[in-house]
Formats: sequence, C-alpha cells, structure tokens
Amino acid sequence: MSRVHKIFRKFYKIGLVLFLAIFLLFIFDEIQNLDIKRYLSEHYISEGVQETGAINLVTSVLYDYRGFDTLGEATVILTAAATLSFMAPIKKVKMLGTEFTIIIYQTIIIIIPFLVVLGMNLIFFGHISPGGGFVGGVILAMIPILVTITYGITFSENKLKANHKSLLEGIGAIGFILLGLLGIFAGSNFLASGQANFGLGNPGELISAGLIPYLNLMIGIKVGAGLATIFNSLIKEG
Amino acid sequence: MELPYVVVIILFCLGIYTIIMNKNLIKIVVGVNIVESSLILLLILISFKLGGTAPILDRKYELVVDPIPQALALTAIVIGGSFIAVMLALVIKIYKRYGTLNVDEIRKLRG
Amino acid sequence: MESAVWIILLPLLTAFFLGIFKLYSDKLFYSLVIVSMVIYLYLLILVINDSYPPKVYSIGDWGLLGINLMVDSFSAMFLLIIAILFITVIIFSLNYIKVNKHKFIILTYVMIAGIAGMVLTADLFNLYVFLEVSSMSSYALTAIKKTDKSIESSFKYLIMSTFGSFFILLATILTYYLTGTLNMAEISLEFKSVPFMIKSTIMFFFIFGYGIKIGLVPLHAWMPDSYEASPIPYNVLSSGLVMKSAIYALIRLLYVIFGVEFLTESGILNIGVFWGVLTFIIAHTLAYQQSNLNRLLGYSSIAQIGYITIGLFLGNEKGLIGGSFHILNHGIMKGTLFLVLGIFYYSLKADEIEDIQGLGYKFPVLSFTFVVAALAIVGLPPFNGFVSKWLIIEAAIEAGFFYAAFFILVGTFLSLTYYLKVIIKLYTKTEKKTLIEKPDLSLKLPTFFLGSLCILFGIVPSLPLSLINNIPKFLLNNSEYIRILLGG
Amino acid sequence: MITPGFLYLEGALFLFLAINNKIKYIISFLITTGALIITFYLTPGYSLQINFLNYTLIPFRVDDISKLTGLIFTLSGLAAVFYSINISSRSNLQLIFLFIGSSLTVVFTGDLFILYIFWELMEISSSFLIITVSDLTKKTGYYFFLMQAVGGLSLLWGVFLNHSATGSLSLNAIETGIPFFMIAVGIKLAFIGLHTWMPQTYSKVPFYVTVVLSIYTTKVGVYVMYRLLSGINILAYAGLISALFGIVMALKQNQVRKLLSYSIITQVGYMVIGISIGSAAGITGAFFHLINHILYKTVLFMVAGVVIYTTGKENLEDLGILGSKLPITSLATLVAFMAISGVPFFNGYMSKTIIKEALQEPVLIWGLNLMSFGTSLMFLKFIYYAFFQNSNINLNRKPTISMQLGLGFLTIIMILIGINPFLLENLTNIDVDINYFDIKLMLSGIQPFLWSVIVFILLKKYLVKEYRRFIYYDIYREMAKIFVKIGYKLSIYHNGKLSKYLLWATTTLIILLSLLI
Repeated sequence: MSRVHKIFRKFYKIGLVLFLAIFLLFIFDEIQNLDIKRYLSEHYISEGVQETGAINLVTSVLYDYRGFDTLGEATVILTAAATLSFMAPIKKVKMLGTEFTIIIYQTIIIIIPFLVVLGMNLIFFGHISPGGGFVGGVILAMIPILVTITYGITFSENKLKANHKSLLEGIGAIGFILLGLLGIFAGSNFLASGQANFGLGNPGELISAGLIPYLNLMIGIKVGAGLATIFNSLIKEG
Repeated sequence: MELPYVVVIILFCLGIYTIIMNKNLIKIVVGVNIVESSLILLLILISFKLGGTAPILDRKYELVVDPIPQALALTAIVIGGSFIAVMLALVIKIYKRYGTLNVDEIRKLRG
Repeated sequence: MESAVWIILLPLLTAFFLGIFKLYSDKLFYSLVIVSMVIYLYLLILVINDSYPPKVYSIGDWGLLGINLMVDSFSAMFLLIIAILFITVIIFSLNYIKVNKHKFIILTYVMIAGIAGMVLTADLFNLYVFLEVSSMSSYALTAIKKTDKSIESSFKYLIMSTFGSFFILLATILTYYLTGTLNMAEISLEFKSVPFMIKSTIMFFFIFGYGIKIGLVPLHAWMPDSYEASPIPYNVLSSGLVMKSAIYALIRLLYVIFGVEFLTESGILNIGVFWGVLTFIIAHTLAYQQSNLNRLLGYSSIAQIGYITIGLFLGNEKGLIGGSFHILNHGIMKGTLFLVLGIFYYSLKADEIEDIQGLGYKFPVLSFTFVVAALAIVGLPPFNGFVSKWLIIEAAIEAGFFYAAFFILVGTFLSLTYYLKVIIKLYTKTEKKTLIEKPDLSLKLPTFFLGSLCILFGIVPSLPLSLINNIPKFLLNNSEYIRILLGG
Repeated sequence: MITPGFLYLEGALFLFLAINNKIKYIISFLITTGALIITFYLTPGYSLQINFLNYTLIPFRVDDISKLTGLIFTLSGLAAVFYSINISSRSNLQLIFLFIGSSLTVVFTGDLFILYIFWELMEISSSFLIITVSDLTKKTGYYFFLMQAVGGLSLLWGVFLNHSATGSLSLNAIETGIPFFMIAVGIKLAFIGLHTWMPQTYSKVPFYVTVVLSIYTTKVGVYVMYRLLSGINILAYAGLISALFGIVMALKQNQVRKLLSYSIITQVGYMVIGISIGSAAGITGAFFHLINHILYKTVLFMVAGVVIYTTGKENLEDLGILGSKLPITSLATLVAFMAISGVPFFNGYMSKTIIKEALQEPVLIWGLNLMSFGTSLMFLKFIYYAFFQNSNINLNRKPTISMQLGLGFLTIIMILIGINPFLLENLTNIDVDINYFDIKLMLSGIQPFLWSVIVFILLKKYLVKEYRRFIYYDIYREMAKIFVKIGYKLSIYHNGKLSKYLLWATTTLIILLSLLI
C-alpha cells in the first residue's frame, strides 16, 4: 500500500469521525431546546417509598420496578464468568508475581474482616442507604482478588475452590429467580414484592421493603463470586 | 447547550476514532471502554437536575434527581464491564496463538 | 398468562442449575436437560396457542410503571421457530459435541433465554439487556472450540457487534431522554410530538446497530468467519435465531415505536428494500467463491436475510406475511443443511466441498434431505422456500418495487449456481472413504424431522400461515398494539 | 384425483416398493397403460378446482388439443418406459416417471401457477436424471439445469407481470410479459440462440435418457407456446430461421445423436410456424406434426440407441451395422426416414401438408419447401451411412427384446397413421377438409424429397465428408466467466482485516446519516 493511499485513508477516517461529531453536536443541540417530560420518575419519587418501602430509590428501581433488567445483567455476568472459565487453561499456570514485604501480607490479613463487614453492610443496607448488591458484591470480590495478588493464584484457589465460586454464583442467580417466583406463589406476578404485600415494613428500618434486601443479598453473592472467577481466569491467562 | 454534553460527544467520537484508527488490539479495547464510559456519562447527565439531591429520601428534600437513568447506568456498567473482560481474555488468547497484537495480521479467516 | 414469563425463566433456571450439576453428577445433568426441554416445548405450545388476541404480562405487577412482556402473533411465530430449532439442536448436540459439552448446553440455554426475552419484552431497555445476554452467549458459543480460527472469529464478532450496540444504547438513552419512559407503547405515543429530524436520527441509529447484528452488506463481514469457526449445531441456531431475533427486534421497534406512516414519509422503506437487494446480490456472488461449506452456507444466510429484509420493509400486509414466513422457512431449511453437513463432519470430518464428493452414494437418504433443503432454499417448487418467495415477490410488485421483485428472481438463479455445484459434487463418484464414526439415530432423527418440515410447509403452507396471517394486524397499525399494551 | 399426470407421479412413489425386477415391470406396466387408458376416455370440457393460498387453481382441464397431446405423451411414455426399463436403475426410472408425470400435468393444467410449478418439476427431474445417470454428464447436467432454470424463472416473471396486470392466473388472459414467456418457451424449444443446451445434452447422456428427454422437453415447449403465444405472426419467420439454422448445423455433424437433435430444431420449426399463423388449420397441423414427429424422432433415437447398445459407438459410420444384421431396426429406420422427409403414404407427409395448406405468405411456403428439402437431405446422409456404405463392424451383443418391442410398437403406429391419415382426425374429431391423396398435393409433397436425392447424389463428396467439430462461441459461458471473475475480486477484497470491516461499518453509518441532511 503506497504512502499516499495510507495518508488518504487516515484523513478519510478522521473525516468520518468529524462528520459524526458534528452531526451529534447538531442533534444534541436540537434536543436541548425540547421540553422534556419526566412523569415516570416523578411518580417514582413521589410514590416510590410507599410502594416499595425502600428509601434508596435507585435500589427500588433496580430490584423492584425494573428487577427484570437486573436478572438480565446478572445473567450477563454469569455468562462472562462461564466464558472466561472455559477459556482459561485448565492447569494452573505460574502467575508472574513479585515478592512483597511482610507488611503487605499482614495488612491483607488484617484488612479482610473489614472488607467483609463493609461489603455486608453495603449489601444489607442497600435499600436504606447508598450501596446495594452490586457495590457490596464488588467489595466482597476484592477479598479473593487481593489474596490472589499477594499470595498467588495457587494459594487462593486452595482457599476458595473455583467450583465453590461457581456454586456460589449459581446459588445467587437461582436464589434471585426463586425469590421472584415467591411473587407468583403469593398470587401476584413474577418479582412482585410490594404488590404481593410481603411486609413492606415502615421505610428506613433494616427489615423492610419486602424482598429487596434478599434480592440484594443474592445479587451480592453472585456478583462477588462472578467477579472473583473472572479475575482469576484472567490471571491464569496471563 | 451545556458543556458536559460536548464532553460526551468528544468522548464518544474519540472512542470511535480509537477503534477504527488503531491497529493494536489493546488500544481497540480501550476505545470500546471509552465509548461505554461516554454513554454512562450521558446517562448520568440526563438524570441531572440543578440543585437536586441523590435519590435517597431519608431526609428532607426539595428536588431529587431522576433515579431511573442511574439504575440504567448501573446495568450498563455491569454489562460493559463483562464485555471488556471477555474482550481482554480473547486478546490474551489471540496474542498467545498469533504472537502479535496487530489487528491486520489476525487474518486466518478471509475470502 | 403466567406461562409467558416462564418462557424466559425456565431456560435461565435450567442453565443455572446445570451450572451447579455439572460440578457433581453427569447423570443428573443430562436428565435435567431432557426434562426441562420437554417442559419447555409444552410451555411454548401453550403460549403460541393463546397468542391471539395478544396478551400482556406485567413483571412485578407494576403495570406501566414496570416492565411488560407482550405475546402477539409475531412473537408467537418466533417462539414457534424456537420450539422447532432449539429442541432439534439440543437433541443433535447431545451426541455431536465433544469438547466443552456442558458449557455448550448451558450457554445454549442462556442464549435461548436471551432470545426469548428479546422476543417477548415490550420495554426498550429490557430489549437492550436481553440483546446483550443473547449476544454474550453467542460470542462464547462461537469461541467454544478454542481453535485459532474460532478465537479470531469470536473477537471480530465481539468487536463488530459491540460497535453496533453502542448505537443501540445511544438511541435508547436518547429515547428515554426525549420521552421520559421506556415502555414501547408510551414511547410511540410520546414520539408523535418529537421533531422529524431527531426521530429519524434515532431510527437510523437503531437500524445501524441492529444492521450489524443482522449482517446486511457491508456490515456482514464478521458473519461468515463466525460460521466457519463455530460448532455446527450453533450455526443452526445462529442462522435461525440470532440473526432473526435482531431483525425481529428491529422490525418491532420500527413498526411499533415509529409507526408505518413515519417509515413511509422518512423513506426508510425504500432504503431498506434497496439494501436488501444489494445484500443478497453481493452475498450470492461471494457464496459462489467459497470452498468451505460452512462459509458458503453463511453467505447464503446473509442472502436470505436480504430477502427477509425486502419482505419486511415493503410496508404492506403481504410483505410482512411473506417476510415472516421466510424467517420461519429459512430457519428450517438452513437448519436442515447445517445438520446434514454436521453429520458429514461428524462421520468423516468433511466440511470442504472437495471432502463431500461421493457422499451421495454413501448416505443416500441424508443426501436426499440435503438436496431437498438446497432446492427449497434456492426457491424451487414444491418446497417451502418457494411459497414464501412467491409471497415476497407478489408483495413487492404490489408495493411497486418491480426492480426488487425482478432481482429476487436473479438471486434465485445465482443461488442455484452454487447449490447445484455442491449437489453435483455430492453425487460424483469417488474412491471409497472410510467412516471415522458412524452417525447414530439421535443425529439423523432431528435432521429428517427438519427436512420433512421443508416438504410439509411447501405443500401445506396453510399450517403456519394460519398463525402468520395475524402478524400485520399489530404491526401495520400500531394503535391496536398500543391499546392492548396500555391495558385498554 | 386420478389424472394421468398424477398417476405417473404416484408411480414414481410406488417404485420405492419395487424390490425385484418383476414388481418393477408390473408397476410400470400398470401405470403406463393405465395412464394411456385414462387419457383415452377423457371427455373434453372436464375440469376440477382446488384452493391454495387464496387462489383457486385448476390443476386439471381437458380440451381437444390437450387430450390429443396427452394421448401421444402417454403412448410414447409407454414405449419409452419399456424401451429403457431394463437398462436404467430404479432411481432413474423414478425420475423418468416424475418427468413424464409432470409434463403430462403441464399439458392438462388450467392456470399459470400449476403450469409453473410442474414446469419447474420437469426441469428438476430431468436435470437430476441427467446428473445422476452417469459420471460423464455432470457438467452437462449443470449447464442444462441452469439453462432450464433461466427459462423457468422468466416464465415465473412473466406470470407475475401478467398476474399484477390482469389479476388472474388463467391461461387465456395473457396481456403483458410476452417477451418473458417467449424466452421461457424458446429455451424449451431450443430456439436458435437458446439451443446451446440441446446438442451437448442429447449426445452425452445415455441413449435411453435421450429418448425420454427428446419426447417431452421440446414438445411441452410447443404445447405451452400454443397456450400462451399462439397467433403471433412474427414468430413464424423466427421459427423458419431457426429451422434453417438447424439444417445447416445438422449437415455438419458426424455424430448420430447430434444430427438428430439438430433435426429436432428443424422439425420444431414446422410446429412454431403452424402455431404462430394462428389459424385453426395451422394449429391442428402443428399438433398432428407434433404427434408424427414424436413418433419418428423417437424411433430414430431408439435406433441410435440400439446402435450404441450393440456396438458401443455412435458415429455415423457405425450405423453401417444396420443393414442385414438388425432387420427390425433397419425396417424401422427406413419407415422413419420416409416419414420425416415427408414422402406420401407416410405419416410425416400429412401434417406437413396441412401446415403448408394453411400458409398464405409465399416466403413461408418456400421456406417450408426448403425445410423439407434440407430435412430429407440430412437424413439421406443418415441413410447413406446406414445402408450404402459397406462397413465391417459387428455387434457385440444383441438388442434386448423390450427395446425391439418399443421400437416396433411405434413403427406400426407410424405406418397406420401414414396409410390412413384420417385416423388422427377421427380420434380427436377435428376435421381439416384436406384430401391427402390427391395428385397435386402428393406431387408438391414429394418434390423436395426428389430434389434432395438428386442434390445428394451430385454433391455427395461434400456432404459425406468428415467435418471437424468447429469451435462455436457460447455467449453464456462467457457471461459465467465474468460472473466468477467479479466474485473472485469481491472475495479478495474480504481479506480478513478487522480494521477494514470497521471502516466499512463506519462508512455505512455516515452514509445513512448523510441521507438525513
């Protein structure tokens, strides 16, 4: 390919992107001038607390109004974890790790309980304070990740077997669906918590908001296990 | 027109440019990441109201930002994250098999 | 109408449980596969039966506040394809798949769940989520052989279709920004007040994003690669369900959210028809060049998608009927071809055209099935492909697209050129080949089942058409759909 | 619904039961004779209807012409099946039944939809017959199938145009799409320019397949032409040109079946002329000629088959074995020769006379004389090689009984029709008031034959001499080459570079968006 052709191709690509940018600018500018309606979110804000019993509206949207999306994304994580785990080599590969000082090792051991507490807090208080299953799950996933980084892949795999992780993950996902099915058994629809009048309690307390805390827990378990699996598989790849 | 939207557009087009311009697989994945973050930023922006508090109604509030886009953003983040993970795993595999990261040399399938 | 949500939940539950069982007991695993398959078939038939008039199922009983599932004739037709293809493929792959068998079955269940979600949901963002579920599992299934080619093709597929999903997500976000809701019915009511320019921009983003997943030329380039490198049972689902679910979602969005009047005035219908013609002409020309049969069939799938696009973009009743019928038929025909090819590959590792020489005398009945399916997909009577093509051409002439109708016939001739090449190679005598493995009944039975459907739907097209004939009622005037979805 | 066509189609299915030869014989005998009898007792005017995809179709409708055609088709079907029953394998026999059945259905159909469907079935079954019958005919079958498919598709396109214009699928409401019907029929008729499939196919495939194909393919074309395109006078001249072309080509051949297939083109010219002048007499003449032509051309192909079967070679020299060694065959050959060159008291004479009487334009009349002259000239060549050239070839094996049966059967019918031409008229109660045996007609009928004998004796050394197979330019192959070249360029362009694919995608997006501005 000649140089002229290269340069032409480069400028052609730049032109394409510039066109796209200008077009988007134009469109967004158009959109700014429109009056926008938000009655759905206004209804959530005004009625949401009574309807779902959760103070954290994001949680109530994620786990109650649009719980089905959450199921979908949980499935996506599970699929990604499964994909990575079958793409990772079966045999343990020697991960390239450096020797850390004693400080690191000790700190990790000390940190772990705090991480557990923090994660559990985020999960269980997800419906009354900032947080929720995803965040908590990520925090919980930090633990095996840290262990893997410092003590090496073999050690962490010994501590927490890959099978157990995928078992946890499956339990999380299945639990989510089973909790949703409770709604059907209560004579309402799938994933119904408020509608199937499971005790919403009075907002702001720990035991309130019907199914939401338990759904949070399931998602937390699932995300934690999934992220840990993903990380370990990637480490094994390297 | 507010500045943040311009930022969104710049990030979006920057990501697209990275994807179609770069030969390096890792850089392509980075470009994908940039585009996703620009979209998430867009989600956050459209939920923004001036002077609104976070949608956690435990104290007195006058104005609350729109909770739906934040929930959507959370979903989008998770989906995007798992996509990036799979992409990186594939990149590693490709690097092992083909011994290169140049996208133009990965052409066992053609015709 | 409880069973609608079960259509999505059952495969998910099965997949999760399988994920646990595979750690412990194989017997449990396979028995669960069989059992859930049977139950699933029953559920599908249940839902398809009372799909008319359409039913709405509201998740969490939130009504318009939450996510709704809706079953109308279009989705019922798609569930019928799932019922036909999914069952056959699972039975087939129980013996066929050798590497990563558990993962293959689990991921297939997940993919089916994602596709069922795409088909049933009436919520824009939920559609995106389930689209990603099904795409994620298809990337995994493409890469599952872990050969160089499969890894490469999976990467190309991943990048290309992520590129498409950006624009789908962008369009979804903009739609929420403009309308403040995600329910399709409310969106299409709100859209009446949105200016033309922005509406058509959003529409073009949707078309581009889904166009990559559909594989319209020139967005098709990843598709033959993924066909060549992925296991053949997955190819059946990929050509029968994954591409088709994308075009299903696109058509659903266009006709329900935007409405056919807007489509006609924005001229997207002409663009779509022209695009379809371009697609199948180029795809046929390329398919003639291929020496790998998977690749050849892949290009042929792209071409058939071109026909379907023409049918669905004509914007009149006959076109929608013909296009939907061709979706069903193409799933069946291409499924048959792939399964026969799969048996050839299973028994003597043959997937190049050269390798299948003389197999017509080794497997007479299988080759006859192949010939029937090939003639059907070319569109010769008295097979099912002919009927749907006839409907599409008639609709094209009725809508005034004479050039499209004429080029469909040209495309028929072009497809004959390469399928006949394969058939003749099949019936050319050669020296004895030795079977590596003898195909048993569980491989042959699904193949013959699909092949017989080719003939049955060709001679008695009224069987599926009785279901399909209701489709235009809810697509051509979306007010009906909207009324039902809003719970009127 | 027991129509002759469907009887044959069911026969194709029944043959699956034929585990041994006896059952095969029984089934074939029952089917063929049954079809013949049914056709004989059909009453013109009978028709039946079915509903399919909100059309009402007429799969079966009888009138005089279709009954006449059906009769000769079933008759020669009987002969052909018994001629080939020993040689062909079971699957090929099934394909033959399918082929005959679909062509019979085409003859009796009452609307364009059924016509198209069974037209396609004819082409599919015949192509697969050609493809599967031997190892040497794969390429021929490919070419044949593609050619016929073009014909079928243009028929379909004509049907669509006509349907969209008139809104009906009936056969006698043809308004638009005439050129496409012309292409379709022309390919079936092996019209000049569209004839390229015919000689190579008929000369390559085994001889019994040639017999079967030569009976039905072109004749169905003639019948459909009568249904769709009768009375278009221009086509008469086209038919004349194509016939003369056939003569010129045939005179250059030195292979029996090539010569015969080119002579088919010539004979079809008669029918095209007869049909396209459109008068009742002309059409009747055309169809009588169709019957006679089927009879003697089948006999000639069967003779060629016997020669191939017995000697294994098929050049004109090998006809030398006829003479004394194969008495029945030689007799049949002589009768067929007399018939095809229109000698009085043989069946070719009567139909040619009817057509000639129906003509007005002097050009066509002289052209017709020229055609008969050429025809008898080319078959004089045939006869010369057969009898007057002392050859020392001896037969490897004797022809089977069934062959001789089929041959003799048709020969006897030929002689009957020749001696009593009114047989056909009484059979189909069509009356053309022509006294075949008055002297003027007989003189004008015999003249071209005598001339041709004189010319042959004078110019023998030019006519009999070996012509190398001269190269002929096939435009369709060239088009195919171009198509393949384009495809190759395209597939080179898909060189597996992801960045290029992404660039295509982005370009498409920008094009889409720029459509908005």
